[in-house]
Amino acid sequence: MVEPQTVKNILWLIPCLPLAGAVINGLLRRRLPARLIHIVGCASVFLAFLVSVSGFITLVRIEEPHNRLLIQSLYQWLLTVWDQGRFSLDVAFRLDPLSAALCLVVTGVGFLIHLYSVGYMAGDESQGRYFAYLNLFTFSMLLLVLADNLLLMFVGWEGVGLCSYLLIGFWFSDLEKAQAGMKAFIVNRVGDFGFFVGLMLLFWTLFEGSSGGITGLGFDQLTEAIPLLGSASPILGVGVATWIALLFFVGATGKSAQIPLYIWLPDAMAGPTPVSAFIHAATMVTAGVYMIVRLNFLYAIAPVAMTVVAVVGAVTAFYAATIALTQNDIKRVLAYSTISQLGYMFLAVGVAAFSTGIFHLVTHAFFKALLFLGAGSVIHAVHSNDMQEMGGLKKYMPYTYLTFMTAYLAISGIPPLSGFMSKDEILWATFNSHLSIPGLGKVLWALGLLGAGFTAFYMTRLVALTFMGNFQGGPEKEKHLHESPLVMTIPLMILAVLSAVGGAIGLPAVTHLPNLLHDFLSPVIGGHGSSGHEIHAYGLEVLLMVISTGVALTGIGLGYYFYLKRPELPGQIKARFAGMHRLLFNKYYVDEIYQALFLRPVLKLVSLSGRFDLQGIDGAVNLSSRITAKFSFLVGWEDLTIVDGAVNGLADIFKRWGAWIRQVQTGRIQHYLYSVVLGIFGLCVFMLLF
Amino acid sequence: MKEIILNLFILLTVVPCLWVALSSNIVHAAFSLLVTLFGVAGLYVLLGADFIGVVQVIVYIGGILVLIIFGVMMTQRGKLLPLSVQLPGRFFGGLLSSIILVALILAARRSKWPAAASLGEPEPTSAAIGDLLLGKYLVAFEVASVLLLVALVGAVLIVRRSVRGE
Amino acid sequence: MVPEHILSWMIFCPLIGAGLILFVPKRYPTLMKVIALLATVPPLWWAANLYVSFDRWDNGFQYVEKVPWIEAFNIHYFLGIDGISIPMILLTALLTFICVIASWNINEHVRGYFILFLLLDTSMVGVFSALDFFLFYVFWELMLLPMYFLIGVWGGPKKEYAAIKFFLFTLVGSVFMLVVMLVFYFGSVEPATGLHSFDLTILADQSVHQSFLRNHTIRWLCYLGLFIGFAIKIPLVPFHTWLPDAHVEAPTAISVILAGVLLKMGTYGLLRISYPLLPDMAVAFALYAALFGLVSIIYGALCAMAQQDMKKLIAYSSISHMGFVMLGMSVFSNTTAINGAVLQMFNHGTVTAMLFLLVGVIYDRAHHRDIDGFGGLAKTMPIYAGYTGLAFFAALGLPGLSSFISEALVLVGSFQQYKIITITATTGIILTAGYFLWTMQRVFLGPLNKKYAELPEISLREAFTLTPLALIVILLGFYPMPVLDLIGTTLKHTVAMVVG
Amino acid sequence: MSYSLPSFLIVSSLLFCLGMFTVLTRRNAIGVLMGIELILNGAGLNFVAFSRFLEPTQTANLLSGQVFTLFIIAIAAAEVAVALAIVLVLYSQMKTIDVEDFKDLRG
Repeated sequence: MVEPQTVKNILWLIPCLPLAGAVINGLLRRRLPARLIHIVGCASVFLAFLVSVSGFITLVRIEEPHNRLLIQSLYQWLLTVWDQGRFSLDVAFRLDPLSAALCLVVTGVGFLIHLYSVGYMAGDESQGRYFAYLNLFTFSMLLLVLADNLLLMFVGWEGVGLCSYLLIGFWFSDLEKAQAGMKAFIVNRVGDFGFFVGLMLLFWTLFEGSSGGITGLGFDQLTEAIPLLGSASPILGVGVATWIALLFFVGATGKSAQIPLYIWLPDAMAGPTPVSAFIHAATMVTAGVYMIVRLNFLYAIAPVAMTVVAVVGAVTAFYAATIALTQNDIKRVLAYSTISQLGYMFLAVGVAAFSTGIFHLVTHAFFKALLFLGAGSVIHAVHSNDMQEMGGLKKYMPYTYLTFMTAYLAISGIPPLSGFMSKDEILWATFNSHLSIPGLGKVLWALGLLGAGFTAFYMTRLVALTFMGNFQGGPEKEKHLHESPLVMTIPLMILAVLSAVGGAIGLPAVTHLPNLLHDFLSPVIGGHGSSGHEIHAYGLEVLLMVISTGVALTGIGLGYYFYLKRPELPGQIKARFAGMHRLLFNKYYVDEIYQALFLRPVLKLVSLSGRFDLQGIDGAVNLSSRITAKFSFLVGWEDLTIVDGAVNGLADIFKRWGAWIRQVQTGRIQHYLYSVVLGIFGLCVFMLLF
Repeated sequence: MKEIILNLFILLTVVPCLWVALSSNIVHAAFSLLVTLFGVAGLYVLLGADFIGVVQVIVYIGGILVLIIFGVMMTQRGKLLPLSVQLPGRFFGGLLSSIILVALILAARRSKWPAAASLGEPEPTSAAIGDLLLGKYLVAFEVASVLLLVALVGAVLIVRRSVRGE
Repeated sequence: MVPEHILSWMIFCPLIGAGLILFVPKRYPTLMKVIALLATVPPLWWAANLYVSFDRWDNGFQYVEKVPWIEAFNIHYFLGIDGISIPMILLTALLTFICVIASWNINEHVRGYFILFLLLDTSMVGVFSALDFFLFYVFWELMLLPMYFLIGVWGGPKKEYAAIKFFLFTLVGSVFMLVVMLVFYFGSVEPATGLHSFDLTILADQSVHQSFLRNHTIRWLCYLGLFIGFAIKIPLVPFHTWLPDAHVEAPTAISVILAGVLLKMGTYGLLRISYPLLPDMAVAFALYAALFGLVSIIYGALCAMAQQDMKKLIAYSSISHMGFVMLGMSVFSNTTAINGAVLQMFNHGTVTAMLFLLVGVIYDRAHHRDIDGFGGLAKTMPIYAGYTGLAFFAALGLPGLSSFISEALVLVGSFQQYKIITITATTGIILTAGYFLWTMQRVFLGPLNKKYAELPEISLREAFTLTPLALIVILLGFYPMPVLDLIGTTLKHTVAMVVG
Repeated sequence: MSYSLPSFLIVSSLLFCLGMFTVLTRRNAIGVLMGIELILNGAGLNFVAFSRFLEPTQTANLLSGQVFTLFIIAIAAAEVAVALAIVLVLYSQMKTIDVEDFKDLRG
């Protein structure tokens, strides 16, 4: 409906509309009525969604997959020129299938969450600030996704970090919420450190390799110049490409909360629930996955890095799932589940199933957002996060219950829902993958399967504790339990539909239906990504499907049995495996370990340098000043006693002589005459004699 | 005969002069000064300076001496001041002046004055002095007159302020 | 529309203002302030003209004024600006204008304050446009005196100590500079006239240097002398202890000028004197300079985290930021780093000026700057919290704001030559984020400290001083070309000259 | 004594010394004045003696000695007038003219 040229010109609208919304809400938040704030907030994201959709459609209508690419370069951003070459970057937006998909997710889910927030934040007095931050976040995320070069992506990358800091610490008057925000930002910053160093290493290696050929960090330039990495000399025995890939992966772990930099996500639940849904489930955390898929050409030539990514992904998936088992705070459970699902995405990307990774990203965005929003409306009603104070909400909140159930089934991996499609695809790709260590694929597959089982179990636990049974939170609370307003439940329903149907876009090979997403992303991923379609062992694939569904069902069954049939059973197990339970409950004491390992030494170093600066250098300076002061005092004393003494002595002598001579002046005239005569007489005698 | 008159006048000046110096009564001293001045006037006439002798008598004796005597009379309180002063005393004063006297006399007698050629008869000098005063010494004459005026005004001024007791 | 002798006008216009203030009777302090303000407006207008009419492609000196001053020693009143000095002059013109407004509530010895202030302004613009080593030194010393009194008289409790420390530190530095100046004077013979010369452009071409100036050790000592002289001013770590004291004790407007402009004189001096005059030494000394820079970055950040007084924290953060400049300036294999360094000089000027103005605002209200003394101010002073938030995030180098661009350029540029130094320096951005956010949290977030429940919001005057700086910080974050293209050509020429 | 220059010189020096003696030893202010008068006369006599006995050729300048004496007399008159005025003022304030009491201007 819209030809490519006009779309290319309005590409910049996608990020700038939410920016405009943020600026308007931000500056005028005092004067605008709440309604207007909501309209500005939601409209800007919706318009961006429309532009993204038109972009998506334009891309799809371009037949030849390889030129499904719209690049709009706004202006020259950085330019430094020297004899051997130049470093120049433009502010440019790139819409290709990958970024189009991401844009749709961000703006689509974003709009729903904005709508939901209107209801959720109804009572809050600083809504203007909330919507401004949310719009600012959308802008940064879109900037990240649409950026055409790594440095601009880095701007979006840290922009999202900033907004997550602002939004987590939204209710800043509560201290540990503010601390959670700070923790998130600093951990992200550690990740960004890795990203930035990787970026620098990449640029200069290519610069030397191409002897000035490459001038900036644009993706097109990078794709062409990447083969040069192979020829670059390895550093410390490890290939440069692997170093760069690993450094970028450090950045990804920071942003997408993988081991070891995941500690900030559970605390990030301190922010309002829509924020958790939007940022810490659907969009920001997926930035790491997007980045790796965007740099797939780099990872393709760094198999070792790929293996590391896959292993970290699988381990995180399993590890986070175990912690989620024992958490009582509904949002923390979902947070750990997000970490584990992200683990799956990284596993997929690690085994070069890029399109599957994105597929899981998209489906996860739908059902995880739904889970969070459902949890939000539960919290909205019960006014507490602790699942032990909930129960039996089925009766009071039917819509929330129904939508929550669809998401619950999706995430547990029950066919034909989207969760099953994407997760099973990942497990299938892992099973067939041949990583640098033979047989590792099978081990990771097993780990993933186990994780899936745990996911099903803790989700059932969550649903049982919240919706089933009877209300634990005391009678007076029970009285005014109510279903959330329409403005909150409508997004839930839409998301429920998406979670259910979402699987359609990436059907497994066995169904002989086209894998829409994979075909759509192929130009970006190029030949690198294997999606398991080539292997036509349908039998094996069906078998694995059956196994994973079986595991999911056992998980649900166990959960049902533990928490509904015999509610006292968990108590006994907890007692018998007390040690184990406490370990899990306290998140393996990871926070405390980090505290001891990193924070305390830095603080000690800080106070040391502070004191050193005060006593050390300042001490030296003050010491030298004291010495000079002493020396000058000495000089002063010497000057005072000796020189002054002499001067005063002299003055004394003259004084005495003066006094003696004074007596001559008797005041009697005759004396004067007398001395006159004497004088004359003396003169005469003198004249006569000589 | 000339010699006798000369010696007479010399005695006439020297003896009262001694009296002026030594007498304990200031009034006697004043009057003995009168006689000395007459002696000096005589000597002037003997030396042929007739105009000066007359001026001496009129101005010096008539004017200055009268003033001095007035001064004496006005400040006389009856009590006679003892002559001796705790200055170095009369002895030192006498000793010093006599030494100077002896020196001067020796100088007067010993030095060879140019031969007094024929001492012609002294003729009247007032016309010549008049010419000199208004000729060669005109400036000195004017200055002298100014001096006298200033002295006059000064004296009057000094006395007037003190008498009115400002 | 650029008047004749614009540089001389810009230097002496404040002086004329100072002269006028002399005649204002004591009873009209506001009239003095108005005159001071009017004295800073024309330079601002001329600076804008300069910016517009500056020829971006000519790497030589523009708006040159050369008049013989002291024939006996062949000293000329020689002014001229190029890519390096024009951003500094723009910064000075802007900051002096803002600082006059910011010092509107100074009310004792108003006359003395503004005359010294305008004198300081004159000397600053003078330093940035002087091309004769002697004239440069004169303006350099001239800047010391008013600064000493401004801190010493209008300062805080320990003002004498701080003023003397500042004065002695810089004086020692300038003594070294004086010695080197004389060495160059006697070691150079001007080809045209056969006389000794102070003229930097002449001294720049190495053929002019005579016998003893070609000897390696003497050149090394000269460079070391200059480096120490300028390092004290930057300040680099071992010589930095005067900065925190000077900042803590100086009144708000003065610490803005001190941090905003005076710190840049050190680095500007290196670029204007050390690099052209002793290029071979600059290259040989580069690694040590980079190490100095790195130590300043890390040490400054660590110390900043340990501070209780907000102004001391910002002072140490300036040391850390200036460390980036030093790192950037010690790279000669590409111009990205040195471009980033000069841009960082400009950005640090605007950002730190904002920071100090903000601390001034809170100090005027609460009369103390102890970070832990506050809490939850965002609730009572949201607009103030907004401005500070922007300033803090600009200072910690958040992308999209100006400091990030310069720090990124410096780091990317220096990575080519010193890999390990740059990686360690990059950890600096984590530390910076740490102490700024920690301060942000202790002052603005968390429960509201009852004592400051009713602090008045930021006044229009204060907002008026902050807004231009905020706009610059944001604009340069998204679109840094206006400054980058100014300095590009000259720095390309400088690096080529030093390496060549 | 003979009518010759030395005899007159002797007389004038006698006058001079006695005058000086009077000035030095008199306790009475006016006594001192008298002493001064004697000294002046001694000097005047000297002038006239010299003008008489030396070089009688050009009478005109010869008389200069006498003119000089004339001036001495004039000055003496002025001097006595002022001196007496001062003495009288002193007398009216201090009720004495004893030279011993006039010593306020001491060192």
